[in-house]
Amino acid sequence: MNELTVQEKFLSGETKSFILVTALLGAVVVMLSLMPEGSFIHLPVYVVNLLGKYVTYAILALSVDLVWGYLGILTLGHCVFFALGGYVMGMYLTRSIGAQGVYGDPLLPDFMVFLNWHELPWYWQGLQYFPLAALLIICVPALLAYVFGRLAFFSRVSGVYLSIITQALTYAMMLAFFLNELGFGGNNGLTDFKTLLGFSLQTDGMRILLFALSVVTLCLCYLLCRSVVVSKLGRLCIAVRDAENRVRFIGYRVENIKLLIFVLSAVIAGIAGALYVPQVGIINPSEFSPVNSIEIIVCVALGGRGRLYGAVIGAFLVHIAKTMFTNLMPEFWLFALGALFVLVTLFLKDGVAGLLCVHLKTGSTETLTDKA
Amino acid sequence: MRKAFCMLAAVLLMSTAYAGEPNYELSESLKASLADSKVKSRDQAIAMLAEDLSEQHISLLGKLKSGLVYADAATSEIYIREDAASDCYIRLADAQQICGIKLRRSGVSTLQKKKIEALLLSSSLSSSDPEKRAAAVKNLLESEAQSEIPSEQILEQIISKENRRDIYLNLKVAMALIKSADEKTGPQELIDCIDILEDYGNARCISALAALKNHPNPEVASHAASAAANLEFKQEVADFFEKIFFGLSLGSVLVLAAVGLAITFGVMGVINMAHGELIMLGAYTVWGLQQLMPQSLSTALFLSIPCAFMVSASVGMLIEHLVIRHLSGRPLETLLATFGISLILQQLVRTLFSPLNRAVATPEFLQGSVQIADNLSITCNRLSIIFFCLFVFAVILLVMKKTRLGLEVRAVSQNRPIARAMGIRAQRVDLMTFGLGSGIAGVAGVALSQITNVGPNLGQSYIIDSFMVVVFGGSGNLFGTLAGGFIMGIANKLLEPVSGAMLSKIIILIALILFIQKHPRGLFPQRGRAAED
Amino acid sequence: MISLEKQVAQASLKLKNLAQKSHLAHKHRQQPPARLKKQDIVLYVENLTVSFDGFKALNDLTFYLNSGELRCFIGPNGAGKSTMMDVLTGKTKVDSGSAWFVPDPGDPNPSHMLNLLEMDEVSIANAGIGRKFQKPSVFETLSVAQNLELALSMNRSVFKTYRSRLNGEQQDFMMATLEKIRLSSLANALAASLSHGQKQWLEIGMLLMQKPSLIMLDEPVAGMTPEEIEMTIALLHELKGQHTIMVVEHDMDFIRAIANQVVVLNQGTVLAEGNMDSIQSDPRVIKAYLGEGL
Amino acid sequence: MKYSFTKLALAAMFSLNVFCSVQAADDTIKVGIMHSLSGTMAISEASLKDEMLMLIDEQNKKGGLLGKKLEAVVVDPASDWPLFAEKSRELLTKDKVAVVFGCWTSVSRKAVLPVFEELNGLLFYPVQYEGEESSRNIIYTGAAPNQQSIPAIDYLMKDIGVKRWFLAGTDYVFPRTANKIIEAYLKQHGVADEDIMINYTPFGHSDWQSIVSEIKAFGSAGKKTAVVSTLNGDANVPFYKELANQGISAADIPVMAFSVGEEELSGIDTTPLEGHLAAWNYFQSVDNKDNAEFIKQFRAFTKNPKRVTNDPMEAHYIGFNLWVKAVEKAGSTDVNKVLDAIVGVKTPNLTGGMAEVLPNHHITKPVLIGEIQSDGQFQVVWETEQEVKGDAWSDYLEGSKDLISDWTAPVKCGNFNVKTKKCLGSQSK
Repeated sequence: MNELTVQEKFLSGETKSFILVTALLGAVVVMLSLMPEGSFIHLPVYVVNLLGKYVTYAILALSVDLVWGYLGILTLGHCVFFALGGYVMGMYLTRSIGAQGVYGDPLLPDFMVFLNWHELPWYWQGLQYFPLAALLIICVPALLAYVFGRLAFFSRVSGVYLSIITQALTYAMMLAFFLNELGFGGNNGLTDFKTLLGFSLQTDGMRILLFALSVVTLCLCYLLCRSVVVSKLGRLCIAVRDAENRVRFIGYRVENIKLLIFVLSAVIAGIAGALYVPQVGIINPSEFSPVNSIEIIVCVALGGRGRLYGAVIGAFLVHIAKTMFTNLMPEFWLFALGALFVLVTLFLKDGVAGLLCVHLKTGSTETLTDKA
Repeated sequence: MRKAFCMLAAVLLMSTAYAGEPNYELSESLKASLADSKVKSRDQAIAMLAEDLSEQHISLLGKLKSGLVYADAATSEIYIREDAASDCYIRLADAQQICGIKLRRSGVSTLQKKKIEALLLSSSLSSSDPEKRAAAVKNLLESEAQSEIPSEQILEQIISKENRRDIYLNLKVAMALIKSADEKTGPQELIDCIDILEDYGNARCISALAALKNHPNPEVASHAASAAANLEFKQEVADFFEKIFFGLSLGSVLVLAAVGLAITFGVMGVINMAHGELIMLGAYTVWGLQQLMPQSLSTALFLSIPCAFMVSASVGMLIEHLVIRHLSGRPLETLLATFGISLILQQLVRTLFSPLNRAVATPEFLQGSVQIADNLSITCNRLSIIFFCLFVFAVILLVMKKTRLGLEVRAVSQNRPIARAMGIRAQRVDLMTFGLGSGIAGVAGVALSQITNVGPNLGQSYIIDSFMVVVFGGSGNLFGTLAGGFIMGIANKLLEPVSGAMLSKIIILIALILFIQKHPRGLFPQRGRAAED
Repeated sequence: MISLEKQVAQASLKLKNLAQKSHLAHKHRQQPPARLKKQDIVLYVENLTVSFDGFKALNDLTFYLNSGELRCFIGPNGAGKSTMMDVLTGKTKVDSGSAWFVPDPGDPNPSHMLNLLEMDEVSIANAGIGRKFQKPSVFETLSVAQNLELALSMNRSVFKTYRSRLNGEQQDFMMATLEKIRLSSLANALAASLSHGQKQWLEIGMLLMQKPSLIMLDEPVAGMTPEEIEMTIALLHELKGQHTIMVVEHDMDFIRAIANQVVVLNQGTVLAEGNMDSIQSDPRVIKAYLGEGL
Repeated sequence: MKYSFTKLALAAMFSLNVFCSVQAADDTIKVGIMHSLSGTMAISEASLKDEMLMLIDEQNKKGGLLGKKLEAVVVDPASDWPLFAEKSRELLTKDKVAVVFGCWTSVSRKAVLPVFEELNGLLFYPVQYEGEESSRNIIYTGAAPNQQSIPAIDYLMKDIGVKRWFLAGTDYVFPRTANKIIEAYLKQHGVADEDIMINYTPFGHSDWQSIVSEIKAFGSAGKKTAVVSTLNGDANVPFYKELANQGISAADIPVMAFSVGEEELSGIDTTPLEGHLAAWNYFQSVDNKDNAEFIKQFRAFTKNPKRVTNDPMEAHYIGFNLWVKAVEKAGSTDVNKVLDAIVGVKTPNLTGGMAEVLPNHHITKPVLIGEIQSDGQFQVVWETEQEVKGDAWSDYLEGSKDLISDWTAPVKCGNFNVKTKKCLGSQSK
């Protein structure tokens, strides 16, 4: 009678070890990269840079897992939020170039000078201030997620229909950002960034710092997602995923639950995008491409949906594989990716994390028989 | 230049003795300018030939225009190729046939071809063959850019001799065009011209009338203005119908691409992201068949309709058997798995056939356009795609409504357990349905191969649009797909001139997203309790 | 909650405006029905008509439900039983008719009555109508206790649920419910691992956690073993009186065991009403069940 | 759980080793080749990789460079722009290549530019591009706008007598810039506003009905009309097909294309394209001994007698020879020394002229206009009298008319404003 547990502990063993291992690995990477060059254990900075990129993908995967794994919304357009966050960051970085652009214009970014624009469009105003940029990194994805979610969830678009219109959304956004008239640099996007908060982006120290920052953000986002997942709200999400109508007949506004989680997830994706851009040095509309979003989905599926750490593992595995394949046998990357999709959905429903669970016999309470 | 002409004239005088076809002596300089590797040198050759438009020269000019004149780079000897397909040449100097040698073509640029054409035309305007004359004068009026219209005097002469009425009338129009542009023409004469131009009413006439609107004589100006307004109105009406036709044609492409999906997604509820790749396979089938029978392109095209159906259908059934079957009841997983399959198929085609686009030829009967009204012509391939789309749609409808398979498909889609209880083998029906949907995708590929690139990315560019059509039309409703496709096509084409191709696409997409939010079940939703779950 | 109050306010406003007019003039009656003589009616269902593509699932259906009553609905397939529940819980929209609900039987104020046809599922649920579906519908990947916790009646706002923790009182209530539905020993088991019958009970338990005044049970004993049916009968007898209950069921023995008042639906309308014995001997009922031929 | 994470961590650390491959011996000079071998750009870029491998092979047969063998390091940036930056960083820091030959699209070049400047690498960029850029670390062996569009417009205007201009382009930076320059140039030559029409379409646009009908209407005003096309890749075939179907021939309204080359034509049915024009600095059909030799070599190397060559391939051919000569001149592969030596280096191109590296890191190039033939080849109908010097900053754009680039002393600046005598931007190192 006394062991009536409905709520998992926020800091379960699993969470603790995730944070611990992530932080430890991050620290090791940073230390190795600080070793003197030429020493046996020195880690070249470009690898740190690469890992930093993976970490941002992991954060994105985390946000996708929240809506797909827990809420059952298969979003095929989550990169919209990632790219929007990235664009806001890119705009901030572009503005902070100042008069150092190739045309030496103190106000206008290079591409505007060369398209003969004379004024800075209103949506570029004020973006030279980091606090505003930081605010927008959160608000812009949140706003789009809110508007989209408000429309979609309240008219009860769900299941595959929702998936298709999320894909249409990201496709439409991609086409829109390709437009040069829109003022986001068209196909070339934003590039040639110089400084972040006054510090040069082109130093090794900055790269390591950005990596460390990404790792810290990953941990924080993980904890945030964890706190949602273990709360009653998290259980409601699972309930919505399993039997949406039932939740409604119990008296919850399913739309509000979906909207909140969707917006939260969009914000996390936006933050990931904002961390991604200074590390890769370019943001352009191909980040909106539907394929990118689906790639993240397969990360989550491979890692094990409905388990936060699964998404992170999946993101790393897929992107490490991508790097290796494009180095060793570029023609086979698409075969491998395609096969991954098929095999994971057919044989590995709970992903790698599920395998680990079975292997270690520590199955958590959330075994995932899928109903979505 | 003049020197060359003198020389040419001298040579011509001397060579008349040997003037038998086709062995005639050409001057060294003419030979040199024909044999030179630089195309520019042909200017000189044409000028020399134009000096004297003898039968031989006209024939040589014709050969030059169709690229059949060859030269030996070393000796500057001139040869005529028998025809584009043969490998035999006739040496001009001694009319000897020589085969299998390597010669350099005496190429001409489009500009030079036009010059030759004008030369030939001026000779055929006064030709004794009425058909030639008719074609020449027609060409004079219809050609998009102004080709050289002969001077007023020459035209006057030709008109006075003409005895065929249609040619005579067309010549009058040409005359009116010249006169309207001539400042010396009197007002009364101009007004007559305006009437003639208004009657004929093609684009050149419209622009000639537009120019007359600013004529100093107010009567002429107002006359021209009203005539121009009349024609412009006609043109606008034609433009509108043209837009509608463009819309229907785009719509029929969308419907073709989507109707297979309407079966697999709408009826079976299976999301097949590899649908686009099945379309691509259909298009590659056309290419393959054309490779097999390069001589009969249209037969290959007709044959490829059943072949593409079979190819795509069997691939589709394989996918169903190996993957989709094991994911029944998990639509989102099916979506992911089929997306993986689409990646594999794409890369497979890339590895097997190279990443480059493949050349699919359009058979003769699909080229060109049909004149519907004075200023409205419709391209044949688009028209046939519209008919093809309607034909395919009718066949599907027939299959779904009148055959046993259709009955079983509908039964399974409405209530699977009951259908099974009645002895319908649901798995087999699934397989057949999926095969049907995939096969139709292949047939769509045949149509698409005629208007767009056949390459590994073909499918990708249609998949999102196809899904939008099905969802917009209302899944499970074939007529919805038809209506949805046509509405999207027409809306797109009406928007495009206003907002540009890019923006119109975005606007349509956003409008669709909003529409689906408002009507999640599409234009023609299924109703009743079955639709609720 | 706000929308609920708004709707109540709207309803009362309309009541004032339309007080003099006859309800028959309107497609949906906009005013609450005049209270019938029996003061304890909680559900007024009048002239409900629903059609799907020309087929009338409900045809001029009228009945009234008393507070604390257990009413059973029977009828052949397609008689409109599930559609009736769909309408009353906001899932299906009607063509015409009216349905009013009295959230608090002790409150005589007619303006506090709720027009169910103008409310959505969520507000109906929050107004105190709970429903169990034909197919057991529990959250399979959550434990039994978690299922009950989600159903616990409390503030439903999203932010509140993020911060919510069970207090002692709620814990006790949950224990008691678990006891009632005989699942105490399985509190931490996954709902997916329950037997079919246990899932039905769990769903009933979830209804109880909502503390509804009206419970609708759609085929509660379908697929149960005879022992489980016995236990369900016992459970329903416990609930009788505390809640108003509507049961749709095919199992005649079960209905005989729990109900004295039975309504027979056929082709979307009430065919007969009365106790079990009179119903079973009614020729119209026999005809409806066995067809014209006999 | 902890156990699994540790295992995973070990696996991750192990996989890092893949990135840090063993450093190669010092007796070779490494040459990086960075062209997409997969993804959408593989169509165009893959053959440049083959060509580079061939050139390196040939050089090694001749005894290498500075007594060392050349070693190719091939990476695949997979048509993914961030990946271009990542791979170039890898080439420069891990493989420590002496030079990189790579990129095709503008956006890929923009993505790698900061990396090359930061790590002081050397990139040879082989494709015709929009200009408005001059980096110390990039040698632009493709055409600048004045080496392609301006002469092509001259040809249309003077030789064909075009009075009305329809500029059709895919909506990205090259067409945008090219069209801006063309527009300014046309206006300078007295073309009225209403005789210029600009239209942009998305990538891979396939439904050309309305636009072609618009062109038809535009061309029926009684003045000679031409289309200047900066359409990219996949959009071309449907465009030309629609032109042919609506009855517009090259004689009526010629299309001058800046992005249609032999490689693009090799996979398509060229009948509808016959007679239309393209402007490049090289055509496979050019009658020249070096060219014939080059084509023969390339076909032998790829063991495919049907392989075609095109303009960017010639650019790489020139670029590679320029680099070899500059290294020989400098006596070292050190980037700074090579850059100091390279300005002024000359090498024969494949069309019978000389290519010389200018102080602005562009090269001299002849401009050729070709007409598409039914066999997928071009027939040269016009060419410039002599090589044209590449101009990094267009004189026809408002922002850049006062800018010049000169990487020799004393200016040493990629964007020097001749009016203010100032070196702008950050490139003034």
